[in-house]
Amino acid sequence: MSAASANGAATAGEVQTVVAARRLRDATSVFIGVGRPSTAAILARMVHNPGLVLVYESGTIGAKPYHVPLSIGDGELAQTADAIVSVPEMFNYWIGTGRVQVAFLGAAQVDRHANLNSTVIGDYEHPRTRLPGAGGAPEIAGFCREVVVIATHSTRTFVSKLDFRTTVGHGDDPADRTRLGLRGLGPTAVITDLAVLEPDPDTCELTLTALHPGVGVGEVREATGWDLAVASTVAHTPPPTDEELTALRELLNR
Amino acid sequence: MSAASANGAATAGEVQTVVAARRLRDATSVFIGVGRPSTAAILARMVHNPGLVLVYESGTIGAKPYHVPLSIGDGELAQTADAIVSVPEMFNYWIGTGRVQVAFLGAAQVDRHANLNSTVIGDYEHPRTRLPGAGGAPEIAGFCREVVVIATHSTRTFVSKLDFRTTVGHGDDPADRTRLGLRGLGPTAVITDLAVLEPDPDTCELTLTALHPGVGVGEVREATGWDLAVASTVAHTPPPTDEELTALRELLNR
Amino acid sequence: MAELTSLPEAVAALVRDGDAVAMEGFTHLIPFAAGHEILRQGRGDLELIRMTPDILYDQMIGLGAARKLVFSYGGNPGVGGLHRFRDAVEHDWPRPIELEEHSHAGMANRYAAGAARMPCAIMRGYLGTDLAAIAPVAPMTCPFTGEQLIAVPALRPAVSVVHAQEADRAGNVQLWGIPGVQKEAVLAADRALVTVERIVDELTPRPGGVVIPGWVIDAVAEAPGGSRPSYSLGITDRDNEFYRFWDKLSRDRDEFTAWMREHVLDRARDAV
Amino acid sequence: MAELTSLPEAVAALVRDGDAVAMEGFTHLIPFAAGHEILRQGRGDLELIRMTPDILYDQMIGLGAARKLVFSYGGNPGVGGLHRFRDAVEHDWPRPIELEEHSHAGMANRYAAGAARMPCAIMRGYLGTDLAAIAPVAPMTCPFTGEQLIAVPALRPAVSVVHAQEADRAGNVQLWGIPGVQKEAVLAADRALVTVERIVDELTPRPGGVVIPGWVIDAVAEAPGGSRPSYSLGITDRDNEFYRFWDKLSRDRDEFTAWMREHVLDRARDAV
Repeated sequence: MSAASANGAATAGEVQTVVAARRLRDATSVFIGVGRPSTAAILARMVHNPGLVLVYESGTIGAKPYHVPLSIGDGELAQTADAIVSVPEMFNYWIGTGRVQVAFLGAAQVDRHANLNSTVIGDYEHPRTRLPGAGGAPEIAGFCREVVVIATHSTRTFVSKLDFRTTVGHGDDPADRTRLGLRGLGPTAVITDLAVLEPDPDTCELTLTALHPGVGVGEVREATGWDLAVASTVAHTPPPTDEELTALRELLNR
Repeated sequence: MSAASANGAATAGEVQTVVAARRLRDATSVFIGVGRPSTAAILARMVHNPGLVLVYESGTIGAKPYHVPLSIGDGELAQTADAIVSVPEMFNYWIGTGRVQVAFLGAAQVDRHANLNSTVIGDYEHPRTRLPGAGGAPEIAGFCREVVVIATHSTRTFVSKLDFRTTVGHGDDPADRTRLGLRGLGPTAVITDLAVLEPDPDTCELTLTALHPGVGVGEVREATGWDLAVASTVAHTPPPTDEELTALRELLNR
Repeated sequence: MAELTSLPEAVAALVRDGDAVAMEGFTHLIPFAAGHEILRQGRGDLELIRMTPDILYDQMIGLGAARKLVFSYGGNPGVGGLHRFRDAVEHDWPRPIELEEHSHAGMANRYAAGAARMPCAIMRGYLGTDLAAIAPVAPMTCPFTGEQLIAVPALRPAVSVVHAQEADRAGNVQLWGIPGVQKEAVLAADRALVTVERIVDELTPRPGGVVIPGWVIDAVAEAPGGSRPSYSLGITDRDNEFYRFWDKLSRDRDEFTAWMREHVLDRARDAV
Repeated sequence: MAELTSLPEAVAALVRDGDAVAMEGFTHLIPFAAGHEILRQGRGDLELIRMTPDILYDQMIGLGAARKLVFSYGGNPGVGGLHRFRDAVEHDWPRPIELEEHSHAGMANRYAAGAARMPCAIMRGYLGTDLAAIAPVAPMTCPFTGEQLIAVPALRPAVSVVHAQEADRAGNVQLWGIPGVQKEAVLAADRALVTVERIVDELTPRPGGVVIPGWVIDAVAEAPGGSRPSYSLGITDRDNEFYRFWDKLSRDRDEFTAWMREHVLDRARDAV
């Protein structure tokens, strides 16, 4: 792999998207919302895994969008899907059963056990900022076979304590998911614009395992609202290849 | 109305079918299985109520069969239906909700409170005759707005005690349906080839309320396996009209 | 049997002050024209039910028509937050709003239970989240396996409103594309109003077509373009630019109010 | 991802002695060819699951392939009883058969629970009937209203077999017409086999089409005419005469056995 060059250096956001897309190289199916997760999944279909099945909570299974959709219900998703199902069927027969292998989720706050908040900043009754709310996240994170969290790295997002726990990642300890009846593996990675964090196999605490090009350990720890653990060996994310970056930019320009 | 003549006198079975069809004159929707109930409902659409919605448990809503179907899943039902739904949807969204106004049901045994047996004759573990079983009957009788039972009048069918209670009609007393959470009115009539029986408003015990042409009270009581109550005034079923009988015979010859 | 009528007549007949109103359409087929007619007729004190409030409920909340919101995702899909919804929750403007919030799976199961006239549905979820403390859910144990499950109460709107591509003259409705929870919303409600792009002599069965028989609908009203800026697959396109425009416009109370007056309230009906 | 293979190979790979096997198709699309192949391969001791056993299970029971039957209506639709089923229950011929019987609503909800990987479903029903005493159901109380409901355990077949009109080369399946519980049966099972009338290059979406993605199916096998004497809407017609013929033939054990030998067991595959 040669680093991208033709179209200028990759931005941090581009690196994040490219890293997320690589995660889908061997996946059979991925559940995605809109924004960067959707971009990454479409990119994965373009460069790594043309057979990847995209599942959106609007009910489209096997959508093959040419454009990055603005909403999860854009017409192109319906028109290119292998099957379209109702929302009750989507959650009961598809999400809740673990049929979908990887789910990409975003959040406004992420804690050290990869639990997520997308409900409020501040007190629930009198919030400083009212966020959109749960959507499909709790059951997606509970039951898809594994979850990859996509978030922008800052102390605003990576907090020591969530203002509201919308979605269980690994709960309070490694036994929590089993105790709560959650069936998937839970979050296996958090991909940010700076780095990759993965849960420690024993404690499920998020640990820095890979740095994106040009990023140092100190920068990541400073952007994290708790004392971030660092793996004994920290990998270096291979920079986006020409092919990846060209495809990504082409996709976003469509 | 003039009595039928052109094609010969009506048989007892024809009278039964015609009487059942009349019962649907003002109905908006009817749930039917195959056999005489289906014939009666199609006849009702031909002569009384062209807008009548036929619902079959196979999932066809608003079927408009030209022929009497042999099975509830015949292709003609699917091809002429307004909507086709899955079996879970049929029972959960349509039958269980009381959306269907009248249900026609048959049975191998009927007791004095219009409870039905379609499971076994004899002991359940070692039956003399194994019958097909419940099918949709228990929930159809429980939740359609009213039930009309269609059965051949004999002491084999009209028994003082069911060998197996497959389907609750009025249970053991008038409070039973409410106690069991059943929401429709339950059986409002039993139409036989001899007569019409209706539940007494106070006791829910089936009572002879109408005699078909040429049938006497004694004949009906003899064909009933318990001491059948007789209404203070017993009506006389108006004989099939030319129109009814001609339409019925045409339908069966298609 | 569904009555074919005008949208103003249908709203006047079916939607009352204080009603629990569900207006569904999952990104696709959102019944904007009907919502705007409800606003024009001055209906208020509503309990608004919708999985994804979207711009339509942002508009209704911003004009003070809602006393309560039952929902699972209050964002502007792909764009950001809903500023009128936020302003109501954060600053009680133009009036305080009560929230009842769930996950999508919870809402979907609640509608399905309502469509089945069951009192509740069972599912897995909520456990371990703070949603479990604020949403009206209850634990339930599987009698066969002992597994702890969650029960969610059925949704039974007084009136549900959905938009579809077409209806025939008997009021049978067909929609296609993303079906969302529209059938469930119609079947869960006491009264149902469907707006359609067009009335046709006969429905032609379509791939992906969901048919709702006219005899479970109270009124069908023609409203061409009635889902804009959402869309009706095959007939209109989603106006993604409007969703972005709304993010800017709706930040300001006065600009919002002026826009709603000019484009919704002071018109006899929605411009198409 | 579904493998496209021959029916004998698919049955050999997916159906094992002793399995709980669901072969669904509600009057329409009954997978006769697959059932016959299971008989030809001598699979036995099966727990056969099907809402309406129909002639197919009458044949399998009559040849002694089933140790247990899970069902809700064991009749020959529109004709009468199933004589091999009756003979097994009434006279233990050719072997005793264990019964687990439900109502249609119960079976449908059990499949839906299985498709959702829930341990049970809740419904209204069974109360007041003798079914409640013989079927594995349990009372459940709604935590919101106090209403007494019934829980039915999920159905989780080891293998489900259904027939459909067509599949593409990736194993995506499309069926249309009466959909029954086939999608639920496939999604509830550990392994799934679908036979189809034809393999096509690309599925063309159809009115009423139900698509089951290939990635939840294990094997797809071409079996033209594979639902006869049931039917595949638009391709074959229901052979009502055969259903009437079966009523006569199947009354006699020897005639039944001879017929099965000649028309099923001694053939390499079903005649079409």
